[in-house]
Amino acid sequence: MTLSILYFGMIAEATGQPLETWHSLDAMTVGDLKNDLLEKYPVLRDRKFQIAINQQIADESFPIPPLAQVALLPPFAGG
Amino acid sequence: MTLSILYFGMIAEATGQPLETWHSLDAMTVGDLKNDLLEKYPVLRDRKFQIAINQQIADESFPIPPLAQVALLPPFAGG
Amino acid sequence: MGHKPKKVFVEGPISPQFVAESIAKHQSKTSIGAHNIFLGQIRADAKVGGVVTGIEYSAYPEMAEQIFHQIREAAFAQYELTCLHIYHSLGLVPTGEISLFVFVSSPHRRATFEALEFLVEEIKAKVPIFGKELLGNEGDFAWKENT
Amino acid sequence: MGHKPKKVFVEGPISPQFVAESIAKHQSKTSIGAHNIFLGQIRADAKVGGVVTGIEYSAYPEMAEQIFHQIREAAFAQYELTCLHIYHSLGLVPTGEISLFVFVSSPHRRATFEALEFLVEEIKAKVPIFGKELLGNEGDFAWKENT
Repeated sequence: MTLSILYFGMIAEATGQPLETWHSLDAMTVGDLKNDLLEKYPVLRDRKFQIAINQQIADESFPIPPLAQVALLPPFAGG
Repeated sequence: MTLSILYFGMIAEATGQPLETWHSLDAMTVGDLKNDLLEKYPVLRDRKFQIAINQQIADESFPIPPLAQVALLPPFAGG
Repeated sequence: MGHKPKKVFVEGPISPQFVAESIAKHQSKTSIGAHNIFLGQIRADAKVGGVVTGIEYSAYPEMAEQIFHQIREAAFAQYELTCLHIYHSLGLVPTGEISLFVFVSSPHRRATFEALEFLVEEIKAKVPIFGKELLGNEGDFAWKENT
Repeated sequence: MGHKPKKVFVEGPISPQFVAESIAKHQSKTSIGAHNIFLGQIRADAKVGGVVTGIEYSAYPEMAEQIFHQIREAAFAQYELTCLHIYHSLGLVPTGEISLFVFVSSPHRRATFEALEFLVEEIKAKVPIFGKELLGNEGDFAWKENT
């Protein structure tokens, strides 16, 4: 399946890009994707972030639907 | 002794004047003065008010000092 | 503490422009992280005698200024505030216009929430200000009473 | 409920003049008795790397707009509000300037105090907005994190 992944703030700084397209042969949970991302970007191990799937915060057991928009969100700083 | 008495808001409306000078031969407490005022202005019996002596709210037992500025204060409405 | 007593009373309504100018004056104070502003506006309540068209405010000014000063000192003592301003109208304030403007500033938001609520409640309960509500178009009126 | 989603984000700082215009627009709503306004202002905090000269805000806009809408609906459901407006900056907001403007109006003051505090806490906790604090004059920066 194909996902678009958005990176924000200090996470975009760590990955060096604001978005990428991600291909996977298998169905994945949020936890699976997180492991793959930490493998590709080891620097993310030191950063706090949450993952949103289609604009909703999701926990690690959440199965990612096809064509989902994934976002890695560092700590919020509004206000 | 001689006192100046200030009336405000609905109390001034009831007494028909914003201030008057009050003479008394005897020392008075706030309660004594209040009784004299209710006698002179019976309409005040139906009105809520507090009495301030020299800009401080005083209760009925408070002895009024000579030359005090007395004020009859209806309910507050600031804001 | 001993902050200088400040002028609170203004003649007639408080304009939005006056609020803007007060905010702008605080932009050079760069330790401030949060401002909190309360505005009291005159409602067109329907009463026996007619709809409120405005409130005519009066006060016992010597006592009011003292109480405002005490309330300010208490707020500075209890809360971490950088600035604190209070303005209240005297005279006629028509319906829809502003009669009370309380403005607190602090490095942090928590102090502003607590201080602003404290100030507004204290002002309404303790300051000798009186309000004549003008009703309808035929000269009726009623005396306002804070609850 | 179903209030129409409203535009929250503005480019750069929020001016005191904009606040004044928002207040003025509410003076024809004569059921309003109390306005309460929160303003977030950028502090010149001293950090490792230098003093904060400004914050560069970014956001995940599609998600942020949804969350702002949910927060607004929750506030209207919980509190007796006549009006509710939220504005937040994107892009650079220099020290001393305003980045957040929350404005609530109600017939009665109690609802405005409770609603304003609820809104500010919810916005800080739940909306995906990110802030890069610019430090000193040599290009250093740090990422802001709400607590």
